Amino acid sequence: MSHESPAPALKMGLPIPNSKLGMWLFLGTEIMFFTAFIGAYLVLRIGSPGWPTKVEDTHIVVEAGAINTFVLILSSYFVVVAHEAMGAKNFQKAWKFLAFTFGLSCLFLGIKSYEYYGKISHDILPSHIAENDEQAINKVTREMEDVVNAEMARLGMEGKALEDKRTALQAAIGEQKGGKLSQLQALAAFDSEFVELSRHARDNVALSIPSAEFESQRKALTPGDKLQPLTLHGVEEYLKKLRADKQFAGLFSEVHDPHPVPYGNLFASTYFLMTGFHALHVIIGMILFGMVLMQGSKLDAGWSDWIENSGLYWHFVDLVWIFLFPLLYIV
Amino acid sequence: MSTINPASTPNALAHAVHGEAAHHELSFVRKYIFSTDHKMIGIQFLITTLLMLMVGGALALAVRWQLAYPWKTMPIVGELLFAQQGGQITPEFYTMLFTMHATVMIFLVVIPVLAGAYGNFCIPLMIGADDMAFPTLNMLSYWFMWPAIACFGTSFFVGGGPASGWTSYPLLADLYEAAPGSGWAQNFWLLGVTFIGFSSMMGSINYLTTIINMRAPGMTLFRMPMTIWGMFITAILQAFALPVLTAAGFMQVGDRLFGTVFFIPSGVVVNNAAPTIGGGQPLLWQHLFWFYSHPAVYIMLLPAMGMVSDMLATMCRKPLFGYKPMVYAMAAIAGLGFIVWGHHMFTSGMNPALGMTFMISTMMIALPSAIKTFNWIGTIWGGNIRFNTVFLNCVAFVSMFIVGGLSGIFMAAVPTDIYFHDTYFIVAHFHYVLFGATLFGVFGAIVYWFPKMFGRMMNEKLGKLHFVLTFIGFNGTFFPMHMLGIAGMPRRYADPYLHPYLEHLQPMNLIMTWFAILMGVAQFVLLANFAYSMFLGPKCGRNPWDANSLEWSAPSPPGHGNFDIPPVIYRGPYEFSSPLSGDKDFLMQTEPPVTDNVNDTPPEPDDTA
Amino acid sequence: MSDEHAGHHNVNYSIIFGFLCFCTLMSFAFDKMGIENKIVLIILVMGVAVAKAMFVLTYFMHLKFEGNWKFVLLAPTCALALGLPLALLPDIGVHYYTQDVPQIHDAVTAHGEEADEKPKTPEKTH
Amino acid sequence: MRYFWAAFFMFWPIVAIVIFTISPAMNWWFPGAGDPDSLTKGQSMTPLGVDIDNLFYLILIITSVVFVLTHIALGYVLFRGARDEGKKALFSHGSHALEVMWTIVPTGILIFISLYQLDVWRKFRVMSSFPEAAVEAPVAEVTARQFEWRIRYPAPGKKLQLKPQPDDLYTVNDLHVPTNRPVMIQLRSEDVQHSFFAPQLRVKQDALPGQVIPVWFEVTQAGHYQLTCAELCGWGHYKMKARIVAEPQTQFGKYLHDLRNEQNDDGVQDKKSGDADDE
Ligand code: HEA
Ligand code: HEA
Ligand code: CUA
Ligand SMILES: [Cu+2]
Repeated sequence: MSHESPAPALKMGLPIPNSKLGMWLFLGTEIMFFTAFIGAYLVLRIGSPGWPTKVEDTHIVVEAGAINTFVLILSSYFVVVAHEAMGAKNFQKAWKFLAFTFGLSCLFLGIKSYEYYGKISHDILPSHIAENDEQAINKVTREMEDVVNAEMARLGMEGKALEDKRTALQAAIGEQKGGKLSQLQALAAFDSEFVELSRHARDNVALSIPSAEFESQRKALTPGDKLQPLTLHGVEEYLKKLRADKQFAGLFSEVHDPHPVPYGNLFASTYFLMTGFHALHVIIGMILFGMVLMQGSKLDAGWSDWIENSGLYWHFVDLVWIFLFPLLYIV
Repeated sequence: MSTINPASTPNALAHAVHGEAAHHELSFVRKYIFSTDHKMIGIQFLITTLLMLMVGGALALAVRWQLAYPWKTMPIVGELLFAQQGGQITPEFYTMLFTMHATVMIFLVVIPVLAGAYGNFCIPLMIGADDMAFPTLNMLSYWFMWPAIACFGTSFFVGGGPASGWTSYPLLADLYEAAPGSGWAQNFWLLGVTFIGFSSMMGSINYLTTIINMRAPGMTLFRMPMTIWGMFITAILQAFALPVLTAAGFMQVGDRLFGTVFFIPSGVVVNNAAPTIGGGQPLLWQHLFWFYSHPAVYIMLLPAMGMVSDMLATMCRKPLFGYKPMVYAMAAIAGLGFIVWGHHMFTSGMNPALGMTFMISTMMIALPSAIKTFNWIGTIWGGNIRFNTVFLNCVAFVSMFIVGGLSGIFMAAVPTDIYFHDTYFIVAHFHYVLFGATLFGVFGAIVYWFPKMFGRMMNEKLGKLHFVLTFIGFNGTFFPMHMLGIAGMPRRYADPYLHPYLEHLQPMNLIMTWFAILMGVAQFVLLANFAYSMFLGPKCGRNPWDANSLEWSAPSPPGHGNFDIPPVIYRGPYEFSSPLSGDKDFLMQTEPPVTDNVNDTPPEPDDTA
Repeated sequence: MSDEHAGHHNVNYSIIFGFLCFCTLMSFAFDKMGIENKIVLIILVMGVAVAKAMFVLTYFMHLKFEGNWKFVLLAPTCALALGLPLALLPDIGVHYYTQDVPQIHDAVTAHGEEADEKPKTPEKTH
Repeated sequence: MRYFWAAFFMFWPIVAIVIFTISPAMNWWFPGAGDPDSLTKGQSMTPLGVDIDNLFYLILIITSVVFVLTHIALGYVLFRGARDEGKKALFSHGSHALEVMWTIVPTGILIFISLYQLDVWRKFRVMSSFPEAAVEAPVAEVTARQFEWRIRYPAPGKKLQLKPQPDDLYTVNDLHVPTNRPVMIQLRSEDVQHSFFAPQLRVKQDALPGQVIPVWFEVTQAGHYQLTCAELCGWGHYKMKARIVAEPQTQFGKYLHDLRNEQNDDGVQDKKSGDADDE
């Protein structure tokens, strides 16, 4: 690509190619882009007393983050080596190193998805997280309801409303449907546990007024009712008890432990925002390198600038991660 | 896939001559639609933005209609558009009107007309390059405007239109329940802003690279015309400020679509919906938004300042007064522009100490503006003025900018801003700077560079008519807004007269509306002049204005590759009426130091190059 | 011309790489050491991160070998990148006015304080 | 024609100044208390508002002078340019002395304005300089919501609490405050952002969801004042109309008392027993 032309004596501007200058300017804009995210994260975090940091709240895996840092650094290293090889006109070597880089970025995304999977399976998603006891209890009942609903639909109970399905469930148990019977009975038992819990949760005002007052009020309202004030701890115990019950095995996989995390949603929002946009940049980098790799043996000196500039970009992606790692995983 | 070899680029001749020879006639599509030629892209931007000006103006007139005749059937369009409401503007519709008016005017008119149209057209021509550094990126930057237009267009029709003003403050903009009906419209609006952001981003990186690296031999930084300086500094502003808006936009999209809670505090009950779970803070958006949008107001001004400086010097036949101070002033405006954004938030519940800091920096930004203003007046002083359309528009620019800038001082002072914030005083201020300054500058630029764009002159009579009508209409519409503001009329009110203390202002609003209609009519003169002159205007030579800068040494319109002789620059752009220039009163930047009897026609292209 | 300048500077990239890995290990170790004092931890890990960043910038991104334009480009960027969070801090990070959000109520109740705290009065903030 | 254009640019600033001068007389000016024809027309009814007005007039004078001078200068250069038709233009690249002068003079002016106003801002917003009397006993909590103002007073003799109390008193779009003493309200928003704007009192403060923002003012004249919303809050933004009633302390006390009676009146018992049950 670089056809020779006599360098004019009066060449104005910087002694670097346009493409490189453009790339650096672009990186400048990228810095501002991530500044907005990271800056917002920092100030939001400082402004939120009790930001979740414990592993049981955030399910952050430091090891995964550290390994990923290593993976990115290694891939960055391969990029510089590849660029060096290009300079030495050793194109096959360069190709090979870039292939390593590509592989490593796949690995990075793999580890990232593993982490995401962990988050998702614990339901650490924006607006999914209960931030106080009440929301946690509500979430449990909501999830139990979903389980009941889905199970009933799966077992062939027709009808839209839960009530209809319940009637169908009772009928099915009455019909004694062979092998399904135990399943049906388990479901029915589960359902009645859910009904009790949800009624309990609905009538439960213990969380919003001082308990002494609640007691007196409740006595006045429903004398003789067996409902006791519901606490998060109570619900946890209750779930533990149910989970131990062989009968319900399997039904509980959908229900998460009630676990309020103040500012959990904001945490999840910032976490996914930053890592998500970082991952997007990784993917773009992979496309840039993929285009080089597609040249196969046709790779030649003409790609040198391309590799240098995508390399710059890649190091920037690495840089962002270098900051994200301590900020998200450690501090 | 390497890049343009930098070594070859300044050598425009090699390119131009070889290029022209080996050049095939481009197909219509490649030449006029998917063109990578910066001049064509510039013209595309210009025509698109002029059309958008009509759209934005029509929306403004609808706003004005409601303010003059609240709840009266809109003439003509009323029955067409919303017959079911008896042709009335509903409050929701009114909100959408001013939101889209501002969106169209800012994102689809002023920013693209300055950076997109004139940035593209002028930069390579004025620094002596054959094209932009990245022509394909340049083409993309134009074509990314269309998805944005499509998105903004769509947001008119899905739901009730975006309903939170161009500032899009959460939670009104963040929660579906807060503005029922605006639902997807707001999402499309955000998408549109993102697209226009990409477009500007590509443009600014391109401009920066081009200006830094592709100047012709001899074109040192301090020989660049002010237009280039304006574009350069604007591009810097854009490159650093815009990503923040894009980021904030993504955060708002996240809040709206993916359940994130950046701007949503907990426990907020909107429109009887369940309390939000939240955890975020609404003020964060305001900070991030204004971090971009304050620099953006200078993005909407600096290129016009640059162009006006050039035009004034040319029409006064006089060197620009204080070239270097002008450059430094621009840089200072840009630098300070980054640290004043908080002045939009004085009453928002921000930390008062922060408010003080922002107040002081805002006050300071008037300084470089002062330098600019006085230098313009200094430029006119003692000039041999050509009172043509270009000059008149430029003087209007200066005069209107003073008014707009001075009203800014009232708002920069926090205590008075407590009263003026979100009243029509603000509306008066920014129309004076945005329309009064920037658009008058653009009207001047249209006439000034028209010969270079199309090889024909625009009609002077029509041009002056347009100018006078617009000037009168403009002041008639917007000057009284200061009074409305002092009288305490809040902005974004569909029906201010509901409030007894504003009732008596209706006649005034009525007069303003008629002035606005006059101004609208005036724009047809511009359109007519533009269309007529494009095909029928008198042909002109290379340098119809006897100007100095490089673009006037190229043919009108310049061919592919711009220059038929490789420009070499020997002096600054403002050597008008120099004692060295002999009989003429100008010395082009390309003229070699010895200046005996050199005339305007350039030497024949040298084939040996 | 791109060909020649690529090989110019003889950096031993492996050493840089080794150093970067070492830094990563350090951050990891700091985390595992269970440092009680948050501030110390932050200073340590951010210090390591900055060091890593400098290495990537100077060597991998060749900034060591670039002309002075790097300062012109990067200095304003860094100033803005640091300035933005700093400017956000007084408003978002610190609350001048009383925050009235459930998370804070919960925290207050959890610490056994009176649930009906008074509105933050001017004296208190000062 | 050349002179015409020079005159054209001088004509409009004259019109502008004329409009500004007649504005107060035409009632295109600050809203004041009471009916528009009264003597207090256009005058703020709070000490802080008077400060703001004074600052406004100060800036108005400064900017007017700048406006007039710049336009005289502009007119002068235009007329000279029109007269010197065909003369070769002055060849000058600028003047350092002038440049320095017109940098320093505005700097001085701007620094003066900046410092001069700080005090008003401090009084209005910095909580530690709020008047003691206002802070001691906030009058009410004002909660903005789409599209009304909800007002919560503490029961007579009690202090306003952050959380609603069972004996609090409520009204909508009708805020009563005592005159001639600094009063403070706690401003909050239930949904989106709003802005508490009392034009005659020159008070404006956004209501932020999730935050409680104290606002203080002191009304010196009894009467009815406007309360509007100045931050776009949805389609009904324009109709968040409410009033502030300023009345002497005794009357204000009576108002609260009546309000309580009204609120506790279940329609069955007679008025007197309403008073009895707060023992
Ligand atoms: C091109 C666009 C543009 C420009 C150039 C400016 C320029 C300025 N603006 Fe403006 N502004 C806007 C566009 C612009 N603005 C917009 C769109 C909004 C509203 C956004 C929205 O809410 O929707 C806004 C809002 C806005 C606000 C917020 C008001 C509010 O909402 O409460 C403030 C407050 O400080 C402000 C101040 C200023 C100042 C101090 C300048 C200064 O740069 C002006 C400097 C110029 C001069 C001062 C004149 C020339 C100088 C002299 C003649 C020298 C002598 C002068 C003195 C000694 C005083 N502007
Ligand atoms: C560059 C920016 C720009 C420009 C040029 C204009 C131009 C105009 N604006 Fe602008 N305006 C804004 C930017 C701009 N505005 C912004 C940012 C806001 C704030 C929005 C918000 O609050 O969120 C605003 C708000 C705003 C309001 C306040 C609304 C409110 O708060 O309630 C008003 C009211 O009068 C108004 C009027 C006008 C008028 C009459 C024009 C005129 O100058 C327009 C003149 C042009 C024409 C009239 C076009 C001529 C063409 C035709 C007439 C053709 C008709 C075509 C067809 C029918 C197909 N604008
Ligand atoms: Cu409430 Cu506007
Ligand atoms: Cu601003």
